[in-house]
Amino acid sequence: MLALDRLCSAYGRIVALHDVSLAVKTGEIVALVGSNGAGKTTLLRTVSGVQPAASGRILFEGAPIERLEAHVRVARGIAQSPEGRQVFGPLSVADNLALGAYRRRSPHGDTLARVFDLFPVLKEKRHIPAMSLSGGQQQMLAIGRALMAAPKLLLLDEPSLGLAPLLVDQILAAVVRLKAEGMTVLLVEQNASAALAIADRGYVLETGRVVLEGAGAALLADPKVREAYLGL
Amino acid sequence: MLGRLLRARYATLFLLAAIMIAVPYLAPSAFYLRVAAVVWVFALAALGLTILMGYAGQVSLGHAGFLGLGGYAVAIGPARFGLDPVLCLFLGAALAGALAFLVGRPILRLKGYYLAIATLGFGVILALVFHSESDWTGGPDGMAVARVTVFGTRLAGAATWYWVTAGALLIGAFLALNIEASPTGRALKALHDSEVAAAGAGIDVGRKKLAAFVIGAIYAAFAGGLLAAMNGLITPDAASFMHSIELVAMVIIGGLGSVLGAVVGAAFLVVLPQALTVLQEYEQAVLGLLIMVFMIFLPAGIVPTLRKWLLERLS
Amino acid sequence: ADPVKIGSVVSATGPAAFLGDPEAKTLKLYVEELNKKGGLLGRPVELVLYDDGGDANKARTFATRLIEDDKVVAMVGGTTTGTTMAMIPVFEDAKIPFISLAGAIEIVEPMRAFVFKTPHTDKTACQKIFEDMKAKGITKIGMISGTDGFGKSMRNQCLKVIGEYGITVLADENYGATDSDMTPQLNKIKNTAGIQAVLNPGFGQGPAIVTRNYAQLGIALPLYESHGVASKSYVELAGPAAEGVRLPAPALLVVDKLPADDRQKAIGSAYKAAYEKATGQPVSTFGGYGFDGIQILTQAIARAKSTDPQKIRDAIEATKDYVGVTGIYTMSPTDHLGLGTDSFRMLQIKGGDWVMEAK
Amino acid sequence: MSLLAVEDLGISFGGVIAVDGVGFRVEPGQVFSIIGPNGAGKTTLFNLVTGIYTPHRGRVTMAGETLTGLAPHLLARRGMSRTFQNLQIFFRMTALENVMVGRHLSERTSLLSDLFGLPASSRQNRATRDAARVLLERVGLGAVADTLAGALPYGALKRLEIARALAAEPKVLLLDEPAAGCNAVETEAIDHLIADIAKSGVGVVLIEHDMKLVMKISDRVLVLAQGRRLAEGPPRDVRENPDVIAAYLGDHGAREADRAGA
Amino acid sequence: MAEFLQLVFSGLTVGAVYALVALGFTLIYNASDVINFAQGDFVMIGGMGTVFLAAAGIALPLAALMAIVAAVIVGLLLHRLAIEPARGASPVALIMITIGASIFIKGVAQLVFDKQFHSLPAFSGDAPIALGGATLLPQSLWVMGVALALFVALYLFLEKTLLGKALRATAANRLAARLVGVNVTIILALAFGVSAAIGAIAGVVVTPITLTRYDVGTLFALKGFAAAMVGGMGHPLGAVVGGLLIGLLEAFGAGYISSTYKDAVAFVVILLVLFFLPRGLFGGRTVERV
Ligand SMILES: Nc1ncnc2c1ncn2[C@@H]1O[C@H](COP(=O)(O)OP(=O)(O)OP(=O)(O)O)[C@@H](O)[C@H]1O
Ligand SMILES: Nc1ncnc2c1ncn2[C@@H]1O[C@H](COP(=O)(O)OP(=O)(O)OP(=O)(O)O)[C@@H](O)[C@H]1O
Ligand SMILES: [Mg+2]
Ligand SMILES: [Mg+2]
Repeated sequence: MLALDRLCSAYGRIVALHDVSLAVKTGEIVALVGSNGAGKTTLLRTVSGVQPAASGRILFEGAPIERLEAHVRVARGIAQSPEGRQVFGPLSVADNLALGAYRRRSPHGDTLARVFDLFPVLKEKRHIPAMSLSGGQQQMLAIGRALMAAPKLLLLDEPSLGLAPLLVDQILAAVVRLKAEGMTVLLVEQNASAALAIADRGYVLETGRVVLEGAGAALLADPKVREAYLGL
Repeated sequence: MLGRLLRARYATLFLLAAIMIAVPYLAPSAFYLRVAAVVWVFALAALGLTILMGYAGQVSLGHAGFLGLGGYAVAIGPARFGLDPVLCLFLGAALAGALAFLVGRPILRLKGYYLAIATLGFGVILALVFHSESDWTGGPDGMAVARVTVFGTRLAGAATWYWVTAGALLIGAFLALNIEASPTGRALKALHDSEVAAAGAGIDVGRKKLAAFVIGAIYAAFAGGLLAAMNGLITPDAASFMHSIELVAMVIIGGLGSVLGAVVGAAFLVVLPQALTVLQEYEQAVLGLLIMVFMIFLPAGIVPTLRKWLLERLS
Repeated sequence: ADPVKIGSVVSATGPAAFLGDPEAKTLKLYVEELNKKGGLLGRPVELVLYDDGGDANKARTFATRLIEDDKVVAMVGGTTTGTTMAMIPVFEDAKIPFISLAGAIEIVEPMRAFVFKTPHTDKTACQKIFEDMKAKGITKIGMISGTDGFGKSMRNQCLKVIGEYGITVLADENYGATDSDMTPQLNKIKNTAGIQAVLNPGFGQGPAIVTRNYAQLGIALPLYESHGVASKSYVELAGPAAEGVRLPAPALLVVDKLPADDRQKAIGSAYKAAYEKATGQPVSTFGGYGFDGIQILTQAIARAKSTDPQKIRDAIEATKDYVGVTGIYTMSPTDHLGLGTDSFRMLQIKGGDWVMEAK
Repeated sequence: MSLLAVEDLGISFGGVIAVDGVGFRVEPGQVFSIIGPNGAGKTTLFNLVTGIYTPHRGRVTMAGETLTGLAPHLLARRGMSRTFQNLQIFFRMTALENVMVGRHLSERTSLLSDLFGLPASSRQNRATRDAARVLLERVGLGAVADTLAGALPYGALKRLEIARALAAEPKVLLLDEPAAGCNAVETEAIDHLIADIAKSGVGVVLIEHDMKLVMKISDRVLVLAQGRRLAEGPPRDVRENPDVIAAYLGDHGAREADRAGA
Repeated sequence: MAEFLQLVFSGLTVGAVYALVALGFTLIYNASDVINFAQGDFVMIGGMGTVFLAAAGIALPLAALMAIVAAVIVGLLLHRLAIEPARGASPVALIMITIGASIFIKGVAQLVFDKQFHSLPAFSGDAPIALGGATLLPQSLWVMGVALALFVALYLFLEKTLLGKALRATAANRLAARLVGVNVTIILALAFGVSAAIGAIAGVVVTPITLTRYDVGTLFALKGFAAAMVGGMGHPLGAVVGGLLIGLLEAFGAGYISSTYKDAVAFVVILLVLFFLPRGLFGGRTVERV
């Protein structure tokens, strides 16, 4: 479904991604792990098109998309829950969610019901401005907003950040459920053990390069990963 | 070497001084000195805004009001109270500082555009007073300023004023550069980015903003006093809204927060109209166009963009 | 041969543009014409023209430029009193003659050696108006003045001389130069008992709005405007509301209706025709000030047979019985304007056009 | 007399009671953690304690002095520092300068000295810079001292905030989710850092959702839910409290907590 | 009483003019956080364009329509040629660009048109309507009516349509807007186009009252900006209420206090309002979260 081929990306003269190649197959959960500054966020931003690719290709469903504008990629079925939540602060929770479905032509009442199901607190607070939500509630909103697009490929940048343990479990369970329904997920997580546990495959990023890849379980067992990222 | 120079604190000062010394040698006539003197004066006023807007991030659309205040102090003091004009220059600056201190507290609680409109309103009120209190200010056509004498010599002629204004600007730039690199400057820049975090670090945000506002007002009033004395006349439109916008434009075009930027911005908006006179009726359109083009291609302002470009080329 | 350089700084843009614009056009037109006729003293004439946008500081810089850089021998310009006052010291210091096109009396009173002006002073306009009021038996008036330089200066001049005519002001109101509704002020005047007429010193669009609001409020008293509105555009802007308005103005506005033996008829008609042909816009008295300024200057240079500024100055001061479009000028070492009240005609607006009152 | 005593604090926003009569005490050298579901009122409680919101009721005292309603910069002067859940970074400054701002309280120059660039100001600058560098090293950001803060990754910014807060040499340090965005290894470094800070006698108040971290280093834990106290006590008691498990930890969280505490 | 009523009429007339200009600010602000200083110049283009097209012999309604279209084209060009290329620049830089644009438009307008004041005939004649001893021009009703209609339209658009929400989302968080699939370029173009249209419509209806000239935009921008701010930036209701408030203050200031200082009266009240409501009358009172 998604294939990156020697993708490079840079902020001015600082190169954040060096020749990154990876693939996400339809219906897979792929986890991306790496330490602070490894380039995970940059990778997701580049796939979404809010950060230009310096070179390399991004293939989505077989077609190159690296030259497409971000909104076209959303229309093709790529949605992202970004790092730092990035909610529309002055807009109400309901409007934030409605905008998540901005590119959808079809009605999306069901999706909204599912999001409210997953995060009941959002329903309760749907009339208040997003900026007065608590940090974790905003994180739920960011995830919910991405879900509203009913994307083919869902990009999650640290979805568990700031969430209570109980909710982390729920989110990860939800990701598994989405996969079961046919959604493809590229998951960036600091909580590497949890992420790799549900992932079909995983990639390890280090200073902008892929240094390791493999099945989720295999990575979880990899001694290097265990030492560098799981602290075991 | 050049890179070091670009980063050195007083490099701006040396560059400015070099230009100031060079201009009289290159100027074909006294007119060029007059233009340069006007640049120095407006640069001084713009420097005040650099501290307020560039460092502390607080917009003022009423800054010309303080400029006018300084100008009228130099006009009214000698004419109505028989005071020495040079003394009035300082009195005007003190008055502007005091006024800024009084109105600053309530106004500076506002943020962004709300602060802009409040300062704008304040400037409009000041301009209106200069305009309407004819008995004091001579009304809309302005008021003559007594000739200035320092130690028995009369300040007259473009060359004399050139050096007076150049000196004032150098001092102003020196102070602004000092502030920038000092704990106070850091505090101002910090509250620009996050008032909450600045307060959390123990910075008295309200007081620091007020200090920047007062300093900015003093700069503007000083510049206004020099302008009035140099022109021998002050009119209420020196304090007008359009001039406030012009001052802000100087700071932004030159480069927000850059001392050299304020000078370059002032030069841009003072020299350009002189250069564009050959275009006659197209002058206005071309001026507007040039402002747009510069901002589109140098969005961070002339000086910071070029500086960054140079630094990148060097490393 | 070297051209004779004449300088000019006018407010061709900015709030006084509708004064400065016709001035600039007139100056250009007449220098061109002069050159077609062979120039001055056998030399071509070069007009160095700058636009100060109404800004006194800019005007001052341009004045320096004219003297230091362009080295002009004389200057005709200075659209507003404010810009003129800013430039005067430059010309006085350099001893270059300066013929101002601005209204206020302070320009020539106190006298300055090198400064002259062509427009009537506002004081003269006041006198003309009060004469007319007195003749009609009006003794109590209301005043509504613009707060721009023109309106304010004229108001003050009027208040200075009003006593001589036995007229008193019962209501004294103001409006800003850019206001778009003057009904509050006019309403106050309307509600002041005893007022017999209203005087509106002001220029620009303000008087047009005053006139309209005057009609809107149904004030039935005579309305006097100033020479500041003496242009066709005022009649157009005020529309039917202008019917019956009286004002003092130079003969130029009614040049077609002047009797054939009027001395100003020929020159006025010629200027009007030339200006309207060249610009496609109706002639205004403001351009006329520029016309008289450049005429007085070039004639003085011709008489002086020299471009020495001092000699030009002396020749300007010696201008005698010059018949211009604004009036007939006779200058002297004690009078650098040289116009009397008789240069004004009292006009009334009837049927959307100017009508001359019997003299 | 406790270092920090919070009594019966409360505030509501448009009818929603966000914090409802919460109190706690922190002693020097103690790590006091606050946990609870999202929206429980933890950050709001911080905002009340640090003077960003004015409480509708209740009292905050530090070493016996009542501080309720004081402006944030005055609280900072009395030794209270914090980090923010929604990052409050000076993005236009370098990492080093961010920390230098944190040293504001120990800077002793006057406005006039700063204006005229007197030697006192230059000396002060050097002192501040040196102190800031040490702090950056301490949080592991020495290498990026001269990088513009805007260009740093999320995890680094969290540590930058800690360094900045530490720069004020606080008596009480309030940390709002310092480990958010850090992986297990990085969290461990923060864990050591906090322990270290506490050891120097600072009272640390910690909000965190990472149970391993909380259970490992806390002396006491307060659990909030819907603005109210759900439980309070030593980590062991809290993690075994069925209410806490039901409302907050879940099975997985409880397991994590157990593992850390063991 | 009649005097009071007359002042109210005067205030409402002028206030409605300000409100119309203030409404024009709303869209671009909502889409980009930028105050478009060329907004007043759109008003000028509407007025001057109609005057000159009508003078060229085109029927008034058609002339007005053409002038509005011309303003929209100018607005779109401004976006395409000046705002879009500066993508990513700070709001300060963008505001500076609009100031440059304003100077440019004025410079071109004085060449294309002229430097004289012009007027348009009132839509429903000049016969004043007498009411309770005071009088009101029919054109004032037109101005108020158009202000009301534009307010309702704008309010519904911003609050009730997804496109309107996308517009606000763009200003709130441009990155996130792009991530949910909003075509930010189109949104900004839309904002500039529609703002220009609102400005030009305002220009057509207010010109019979205020008169117009190539440089009236500056004053409109100033007063409209004040109106928008005192009402609370970005809120259509705030723009209308702010405009009317300033108009009334000026009228009462001139009528009861001092015609010289009526602008000062208005600004003093604005300062007072902001002192108590730092984000204007309708700017909301939500506490900023950290
Ligand atoms: N706006 C920017 N300008 C310059 N450099 C940047 C910018 N954003 C990120 N970088 C650099 O790019 C690199 C990768 O950053 P990125 O945010 O992708 O890391 P990350 O893996 O997501 O880290 P984290 O786990 O902390 O979120 C880092 O070295 C960072 O400093
Ligand atoms: N300024 C405000 N306006 C309105 N509601 C607010 C405001 N601040 C907080 N709230 C509400 O108060 C509740 C508590 O929020 P708070 O941020 O304190 O939660 P928290 O415990 O820190 O949660 P998290 O773990 O998600 O950060 C939330 O429901 C939030 O919506
Ligand atoms: Mg990241
Ligand atoms: Mg929180």
